[in-house]
Amino acid sequence: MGIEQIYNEILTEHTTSNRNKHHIENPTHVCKGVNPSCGDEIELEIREKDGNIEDAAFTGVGCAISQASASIMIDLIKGKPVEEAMKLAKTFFGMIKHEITDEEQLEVLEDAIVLKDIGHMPARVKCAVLGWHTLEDVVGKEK
Amino acid sequence: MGIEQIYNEILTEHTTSNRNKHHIENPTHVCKGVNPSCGDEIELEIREKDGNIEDAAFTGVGCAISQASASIMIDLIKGKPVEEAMKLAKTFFGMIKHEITDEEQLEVLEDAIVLKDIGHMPARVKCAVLGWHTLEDVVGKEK
Amino acid sequence: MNPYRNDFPILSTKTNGNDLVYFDNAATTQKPVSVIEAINKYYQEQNANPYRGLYGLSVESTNAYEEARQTVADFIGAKSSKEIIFTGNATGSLNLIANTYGRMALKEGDQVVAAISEHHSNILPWQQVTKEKGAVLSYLYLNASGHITEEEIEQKITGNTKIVAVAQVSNVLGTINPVESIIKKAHEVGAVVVLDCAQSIPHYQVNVQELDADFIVFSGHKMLGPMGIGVLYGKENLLNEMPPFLTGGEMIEYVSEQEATFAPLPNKFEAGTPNVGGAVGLKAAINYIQKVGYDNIKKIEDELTDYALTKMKEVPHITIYGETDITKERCGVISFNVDDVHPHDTASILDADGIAIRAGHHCAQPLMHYMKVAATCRASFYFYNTKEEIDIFINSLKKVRRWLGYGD
Amino acid sequence: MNPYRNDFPILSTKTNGNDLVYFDNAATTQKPVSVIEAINKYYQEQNANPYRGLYGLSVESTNAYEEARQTVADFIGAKSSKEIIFTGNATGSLNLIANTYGRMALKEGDQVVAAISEHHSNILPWQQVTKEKGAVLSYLYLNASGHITEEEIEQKITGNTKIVAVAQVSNVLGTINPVESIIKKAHEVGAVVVLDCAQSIPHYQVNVQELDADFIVFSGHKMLGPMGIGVLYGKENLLNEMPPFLTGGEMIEYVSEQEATFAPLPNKFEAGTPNVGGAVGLKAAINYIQKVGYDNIKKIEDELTDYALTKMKEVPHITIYGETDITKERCGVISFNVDDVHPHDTASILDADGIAIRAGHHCAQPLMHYMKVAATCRASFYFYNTKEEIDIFINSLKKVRRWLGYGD
Ligand SMILES: Cc1ncc(COP(=O)(O)O)c(C=O)c1O
Ligand SMILES: Cc1ncc(COP(=O)(O)O)c(C=O)c1O
Repeated sequence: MGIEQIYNEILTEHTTSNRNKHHIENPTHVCKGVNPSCGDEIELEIREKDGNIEDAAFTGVGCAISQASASIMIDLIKGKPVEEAMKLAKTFFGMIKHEITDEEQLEVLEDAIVLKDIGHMPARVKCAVLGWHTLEDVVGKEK
Repeated sequence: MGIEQIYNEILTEHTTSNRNKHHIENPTHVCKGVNPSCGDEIELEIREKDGNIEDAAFTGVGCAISQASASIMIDLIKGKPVEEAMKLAKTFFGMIKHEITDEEQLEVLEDAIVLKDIGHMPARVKCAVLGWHTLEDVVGKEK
Repeated sequence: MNPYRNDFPILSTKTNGNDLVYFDNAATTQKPVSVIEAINKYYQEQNANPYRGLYGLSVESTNAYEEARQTVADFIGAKSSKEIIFTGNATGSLNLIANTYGRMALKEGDQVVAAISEHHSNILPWQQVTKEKGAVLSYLYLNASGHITEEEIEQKITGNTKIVAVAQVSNVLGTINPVESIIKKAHEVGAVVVLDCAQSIPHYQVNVQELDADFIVFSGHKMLGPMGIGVLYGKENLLNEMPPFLTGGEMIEYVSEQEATFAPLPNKFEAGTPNVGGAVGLKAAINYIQKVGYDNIKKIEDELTDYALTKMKEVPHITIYGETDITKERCGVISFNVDDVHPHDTASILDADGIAIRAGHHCAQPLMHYMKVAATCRASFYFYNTKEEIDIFINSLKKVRRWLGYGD
Repeated sequence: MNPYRNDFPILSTKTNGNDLVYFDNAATTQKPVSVIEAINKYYQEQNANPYRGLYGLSVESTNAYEEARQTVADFIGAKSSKEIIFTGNATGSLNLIANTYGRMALKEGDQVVAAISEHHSNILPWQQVTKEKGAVLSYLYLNASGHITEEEIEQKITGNTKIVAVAQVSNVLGTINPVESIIKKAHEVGAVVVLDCAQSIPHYQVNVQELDADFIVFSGHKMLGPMGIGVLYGKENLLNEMPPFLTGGEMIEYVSEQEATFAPLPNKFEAGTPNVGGAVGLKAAINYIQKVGYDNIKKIEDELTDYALTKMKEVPHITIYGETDITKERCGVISFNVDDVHPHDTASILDADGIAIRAGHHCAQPLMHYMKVAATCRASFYFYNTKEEIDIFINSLKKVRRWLGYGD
């Protein structure tokens, strides 16, 4: 899958609709992720309750890939236990690094699978993982 | 003329005999010339009277070429007017740089002509000119 | 067909299945066969440590190195090859000046003046040394079209100014700075001028004596030469006054356990085994540039740039930064953005079509802040580029917004 | 016939009408075809400015550069490629350490300890920084056979010692220094060790973790690689603590008009466009060394050195400096003099026969003073040398005194 597919409907839908790009009420966690070489900046807000991610959204500026990846991630993790979100992050990194290639294993990533081939554009990998790394920073550190 | 000729009788005679390697009485000029990259060091002593070089000699350490060149130079300049010694130095530099190639013009250099081809050993040029440069420093500066 | 392309093997390669269109010449240029072969030949026939050996090969290596130095000296009109110091790149040259001349000349309250459009390499060394010395680093700002005005020069270069560090050509906007005025004013107030020629010398004749520049710097790799070799030119009297920077082999005269004395110019500033292969490559690069000729280079590049600017203006939703008129002190470096599209996306989409442009802050974050943009795309040309390549570029540019889901 | 010679084109050239006998390997080594071709290939197929571009070619260039860094890391057993900083040469690496770690760690009265046999590049930077900081530079002296004894180590490395800077192999005497003892003692007193591997790594496996060295430095050109590329290894925690040295492009994170933050390792220490071509060449050189194998290299060189030492002892009027027994911590670097003959004359006379040796102070004037000689001749071997070459050398040596008019 080449870049044309990566910049496909899902990406453009996520970047132009801005569905998950806003502030949330009473966030319990806020964390900024930056990509100094690009100028990509994401601020992730999460409201956690009893180990579940009740609400999540992001603000910030960046390229389509970092923005879409963050937006897709939020669709995925909202309503899920923190633990499961962490597992998804691991799977996502595994997919990007081409360490996990088994389609069934990747199924949990749903829309995020579209970013599978970003590994062929090494310069853009940092953009694709920015949101997920910020997620790890925001909730993963506590354990 | 190759290196075998340069290291010929004249050179070896001048370096092994040490004819001009000593101190002189009542020198009017003393000057040290050094060649930092080689460690060659020459101290030239000259007694000048009424514009003539009455006596000259050198002390110091160095390679055969710097020592022989200095010794040959002293043979040449002793008893000559300072002005003529300066002219000889110019001719010597001209010969080394291959700017003066006319044999007749070079005749005045007598034994020093043996150093004509030192230009083919650029690394050794500094050795050959050390004595002559010191001469320029010692008496040339005054004018 | 451009007659020079055949000399550059890489220009015939493919990238992502398409012919390579290399428009990142401000970052580094490609190398002609003659440069690559000069390096080859050096290593196959002349390689030795220069200066140190008395044997034939070392003499050859010394000669090769010193001939390269003389070639550079002649190329920029230096009085003597002693004024040419080889470094690793322009950044190395600028650090050398800041750490030696800068440290020596600056006192508390003194001023270093740079243009806001400087490359980080001409900013950070001055930030460091001004901070260390309690001096002030201040900036020449640009007008709306990216130029430094005469008023700005008059106002900013003052009696406190000791050093003016400025690029002849901006690597972001392609603007040609009024260095004659800057040098004149700087000399009036007794300041020295450090001219960053990294972006100018690949395209324009630089004559240090005509300019009366005190120091100039540039990189071999941006002018057809290999990486790992840069140049610092300094006026002989200034270089003589300066303490050495890096110390070690080759740059000494006498060394005892506690003290050392230093070699005369240029060796004083070249510590350790020099990059002879790199210098030989740079010499071949200069020869190539001279063969093509600066007049010719300018003619080709101005035509390309004018064509590109005209075509880009016809594409909707494109913003070009700085001067857009080729006749007004600008050259073949074009910074732009596609509306609503992050420059990284633009670069990736163009890359899919084989087009190499840069996107980012171009090592000029202060300029980005000043222009209030996060990043830009940059296309930069060299004489081996063609109008056909610009057509491919324009076609690809037109697709960018559609790929990202915008209607037009 | 030595099977490697065919890989080195220069070894089949003539000098002064004779076959070249290259015995100046301690100054720089010759390059195999594979190294020259790797550089070629880089410039013909992958050249771009690394890191900066998002397009294919820049990614390739970045990969080529980072693969070279990983190759170096694996080669010396570093924990991570982040610990590998590319510089211009060993001298550049040593200056980096002295100017960053040295300036940071040294206070008045602190001590830097070096061996008296150090190369100027491992002396001058320490002279500068100790002077600046009011610290003391002191020396480990050698015994009669050129070795550093355990007593000397015990005595000189003390509670005040903050940095020990020492070569693993002396470039003058070929002595292998007892670096394990030195490192152990240094760490006992809390000092860090800077190991100069310029002369060791071409011949011996260096494993930074086994040695527990804090910093090591070496030059590409002395180990079959191109000029213009050097290496600094540092333990990650030390490199992280250190301020940057050269500043400019590539080594930053954020830059404002007055402030800057720096990139993480390794980029923090690599300002400006790096020498990717040089790094690629160094990688090819490492691959070549690994193909030949260190065991094999040592076997060949020990045989050559033993043969040379034995033959030289048979020639009258020759003084060999330092250890003359190959089994006693020495390698293929032989310093000697012909009685009553200045080393420059010896070198010139050998050069006439096509033999390249060095004569002079070998960038080790303090050692020369210590040994009370003005200069020496030095022959240094690499695995591509042969016994036949040593025979030619010995025959030429025998002529030296006669050429200068001595009876024998
Ligand atoms: C022991 C030692 N250290 C350092 C150096 C300096 O190496 P370079 O000149 O490549 O910087 C050398 C070589 O000249 C050396 O032999
Ligand atoms: C104007 C300007 N100055 C300095 C530099 C630094 O050059 P280098 O990275 O070769 O040191 C560059 C290029 O990146 C530049 O464009």
